[in-house]
Amino acid sequence: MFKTTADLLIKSHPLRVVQGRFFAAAVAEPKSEDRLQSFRTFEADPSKHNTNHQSQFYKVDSTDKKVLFQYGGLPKSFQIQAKTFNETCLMVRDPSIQIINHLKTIDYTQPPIKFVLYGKKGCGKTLTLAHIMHYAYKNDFLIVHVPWVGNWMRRCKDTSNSETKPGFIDLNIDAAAWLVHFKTQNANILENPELKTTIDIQWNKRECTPIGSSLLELIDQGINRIRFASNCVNYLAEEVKKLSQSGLCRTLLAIDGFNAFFYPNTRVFTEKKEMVPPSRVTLTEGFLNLTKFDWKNSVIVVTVDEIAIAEKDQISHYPRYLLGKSGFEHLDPFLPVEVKDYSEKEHQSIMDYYRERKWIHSYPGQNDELYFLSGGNPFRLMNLCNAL
Amino acid sequence: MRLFPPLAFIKRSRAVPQEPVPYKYSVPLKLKQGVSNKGGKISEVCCIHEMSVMFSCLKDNEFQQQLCHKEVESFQKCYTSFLTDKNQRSEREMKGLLTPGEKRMTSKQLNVLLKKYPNLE
Amino acid sequence: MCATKVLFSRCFAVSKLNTPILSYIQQNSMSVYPNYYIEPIYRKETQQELVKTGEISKYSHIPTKATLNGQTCSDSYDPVIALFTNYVMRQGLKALAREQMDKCFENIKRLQLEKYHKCTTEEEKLKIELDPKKVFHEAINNSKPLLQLTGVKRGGVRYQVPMPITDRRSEFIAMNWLVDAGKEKDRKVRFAMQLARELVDASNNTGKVVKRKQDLHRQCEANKAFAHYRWS
Amino acid sequence: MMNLSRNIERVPFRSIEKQLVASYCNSSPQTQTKQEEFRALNIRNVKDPFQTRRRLQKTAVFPPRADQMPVDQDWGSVWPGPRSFHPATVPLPVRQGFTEKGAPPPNKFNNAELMKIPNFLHLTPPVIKRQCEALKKFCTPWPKALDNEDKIQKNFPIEVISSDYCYSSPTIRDPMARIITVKFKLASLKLDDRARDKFLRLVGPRYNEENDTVTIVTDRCPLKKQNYDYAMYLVTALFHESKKVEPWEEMKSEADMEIYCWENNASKKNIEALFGCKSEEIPNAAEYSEAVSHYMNEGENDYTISKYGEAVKKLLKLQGTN
Repeated sequence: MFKTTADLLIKSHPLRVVQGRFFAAAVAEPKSEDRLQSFRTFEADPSKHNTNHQSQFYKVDSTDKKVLFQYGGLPKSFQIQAKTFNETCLMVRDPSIQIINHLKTIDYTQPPIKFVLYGKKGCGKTLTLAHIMHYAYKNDFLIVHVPWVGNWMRRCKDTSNSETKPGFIDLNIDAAAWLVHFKTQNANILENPELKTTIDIQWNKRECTPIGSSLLELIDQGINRIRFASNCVNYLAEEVKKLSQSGLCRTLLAIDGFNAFFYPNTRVFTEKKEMVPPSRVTLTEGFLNLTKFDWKNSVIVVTVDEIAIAEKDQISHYPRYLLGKSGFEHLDPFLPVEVKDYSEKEHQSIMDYYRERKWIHSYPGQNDELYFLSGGNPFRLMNLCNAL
Repeated sequence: MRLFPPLAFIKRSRAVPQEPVPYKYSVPLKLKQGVSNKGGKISEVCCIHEMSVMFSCLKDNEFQQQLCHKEVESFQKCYTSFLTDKNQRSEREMKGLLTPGEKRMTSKQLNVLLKKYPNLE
Repeated sequence: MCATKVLFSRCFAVSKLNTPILSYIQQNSMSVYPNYYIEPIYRKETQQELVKTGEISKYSHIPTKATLNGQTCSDSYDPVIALFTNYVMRQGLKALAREQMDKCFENIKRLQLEKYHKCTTEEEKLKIELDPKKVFHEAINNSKPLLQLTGVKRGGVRYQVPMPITDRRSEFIAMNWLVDAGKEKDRKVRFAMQLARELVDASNNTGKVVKRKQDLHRQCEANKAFAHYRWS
Repeated sequence: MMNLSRNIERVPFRSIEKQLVASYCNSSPQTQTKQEEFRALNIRNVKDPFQTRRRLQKTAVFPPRADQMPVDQDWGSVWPGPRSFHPATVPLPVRQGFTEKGAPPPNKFNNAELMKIPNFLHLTPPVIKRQCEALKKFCTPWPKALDNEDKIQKNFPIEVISSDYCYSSPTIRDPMARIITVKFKLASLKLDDRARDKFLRLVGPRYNEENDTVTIVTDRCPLKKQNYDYAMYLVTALFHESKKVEPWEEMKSEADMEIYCWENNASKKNIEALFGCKSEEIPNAAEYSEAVSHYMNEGENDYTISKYGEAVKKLLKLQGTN
């Protein structure tokens, strides 16, 4: 269930420590106390982050982390790092500040605005999304978060034929796991008694969720009766839409690896071993429904990622290629936000952070050498620093 | 045979050697001015005393090496000095330099010595 | 007669001219380089030293072998670790060996940092060595044996004779023991992880390898009576 | 016995040899008078070892004709027709051919290089002038109104090119003479976009984009006239066929489009649905449509994508944070 964008990288691109012949200039490094301020910010509330905090680290509260990312949402390698460092710190970077600023200013009575995060492999799209989610959590958004769509389309737990829709495939265990994830993320908001279902849902002859029962009941129904989990997700999506429309809650839809919904090849198979396109997976329907324009009081942030699709097609990291024609038309007009490689300042900052956490031991010219070797790519830098 | 009886006569006369067979020298009958290259090896036994001292210390301390720092060091020092000594000596021997007072000499050294004081012709 | 003399001398002159070409053809058994190529000097310190002493001019026109891709002037380079990587390597898979070593160092750091964060007092924290390279060197140092047992045949009986060994040899044995210890593991545990544990243990003077060293010393002690049976 | 007899025979010969050698040695002071001649040792006693070879009598070669040519001769009658190069006839110091660096090229005599290349020595300016004068009486004057290229282009849009061949051979029909080349500007047909597209698909590679010219070459028929008629037929057929709209042409869907056209794509429908009004009424929609078309047609790169982002920001009235 873990979201593993960056982890998949290890398989797809086995990174080797490139030990080239080059001459690193010795740079006199300032003392760590002077720089402590420059790479760390004590502003733990993401809603107060602005461009002044750029390329600084802030600590995510452990309770927040537990609520938001207990069932996925952070790359596995990042989780390991966080465990080793004994704290979870995120860097305040340009794309997340941009989006958070937009979130502060946009008119929520209008249809939702779609932000698409894109960037090369291992650039930090997922962590940017995590930062935005943290902001949303702090500002009492209802968070509809899919940790990694690739987990459904490329390594689903089980498949079964849908009972309600002929020809469709249910991923019930995955759906139930997602419901649990949704429930933990929004535990506070779901306690609000005003969040009620608007239609009668007849599961089968005996079981039904009557109109006016709370959302929690609907979710619990999905979790307890795993057979209905996929349908439950779709109903939940519809309900969330209606509730936001009526102004009872403000919703952030965050989907990581959104392009997997539009990539024609999946690893979901029917009983006859035929491949199922994503459009025939029940879960797809609910989330594509959520990414339409026909509701309001909400905002949509999705990431498109090369790793969500098969390795042979990982050619470009741009959204039009990854989404395909249908995906692009589904999202259009959206606001593309690029997550770039580290700038020099960000690189300096993360190197200081690593040193402060006693993760690497410095030698003269280390920063320049590593910036050169990693090419500014955060994931590659992390791998390079592992051995130092 | 009938045609040339004189030839048969000649053959018979050749069967008897007329003068004594000359001696063939495989080597000249005098002493060489050198010796052949056969090496006598130097004994490898060394540092027996230091080793036994170290062993007794190690045994006393349950083989905790760091407690017998001094003994270990002296043993290693002995061995390294032995090795350097050996190397130096073999180097001298290879070059054929003579060490005054040395009783065991290599073939090379002996050759040098013999060249200086050759056998009488 | 005179003409032949002239002819000979000419031939000689020609062969004299050809000597560099001939020596180019001479090669070191399997090496791609002719034997007059010298090893590259890739460390900055040595280069600077040569510049200081002025010996650099000597090297300026000598053909030099290309640097291997594992050799770098970066400060992260450590010749002992490079040597150890070569001992870890099997079937020439250098890239794999290097990857394993990198992972091993990562694991050492994680193990040590975990301990570090568990400590409550500053003094305890100071005791923990966080630099994986220092841990590695300490581990090698602690697992170096002092002696070695060699079989010597005397009167038809084979005796195990304790022999003093050189530093290089003892370093080799220590490294080999560490690699062996890394391989001696459960099927599910990765080599890098096991090696990291062994290195940390050895640096604390505990663990399999240090025990193996002590066992060897014990055996040597038991056989010390044969010590004078060496060669000759 | 045999051996013995042979030995006996040999003896007198040996003595003769000895005598010869002796006589040679003794005779040397006598022959001192002929000092220039090199005396060779003649052991076998051959009478005349050195035979002088008889010399070949060379036929006399006349000097080249070019040397005696007067300066004011009529070159046209010396070299009246096409002919390969002849060094004795051409009074020019021409040189041709490759040599090693520094050396001058070989001269005209015995020069195969000069004979290989075609020459135009029969087409000197005075000769051409003379021939033109002779041909003049067969020509009509050029129309005065057609004094520049534009007028020619406008009044005679179709250019027909063919070749006639005239030389002395048993037949006057050269197979190359039947080829007809027709050239015209596509713009002169005044086609609309759809018809132009169809026309281009029909002519295929015969259209040159750079100068907007269609070139049709016909050489199927045996006669020039037939080929000309066929070319004219082709031009007519192409024109009318491209004007015609077939029923299957209406089935052309968006997937068949070569270029992305925002007007008939989902993007337009999307924003119309989003704003609930026609696309013309939405502010900044024009810029947005342009950005989308650019993005789709030029391919994805950092520039087009940022342009698209800017356009979306304006369309959705988002405040720029940068």
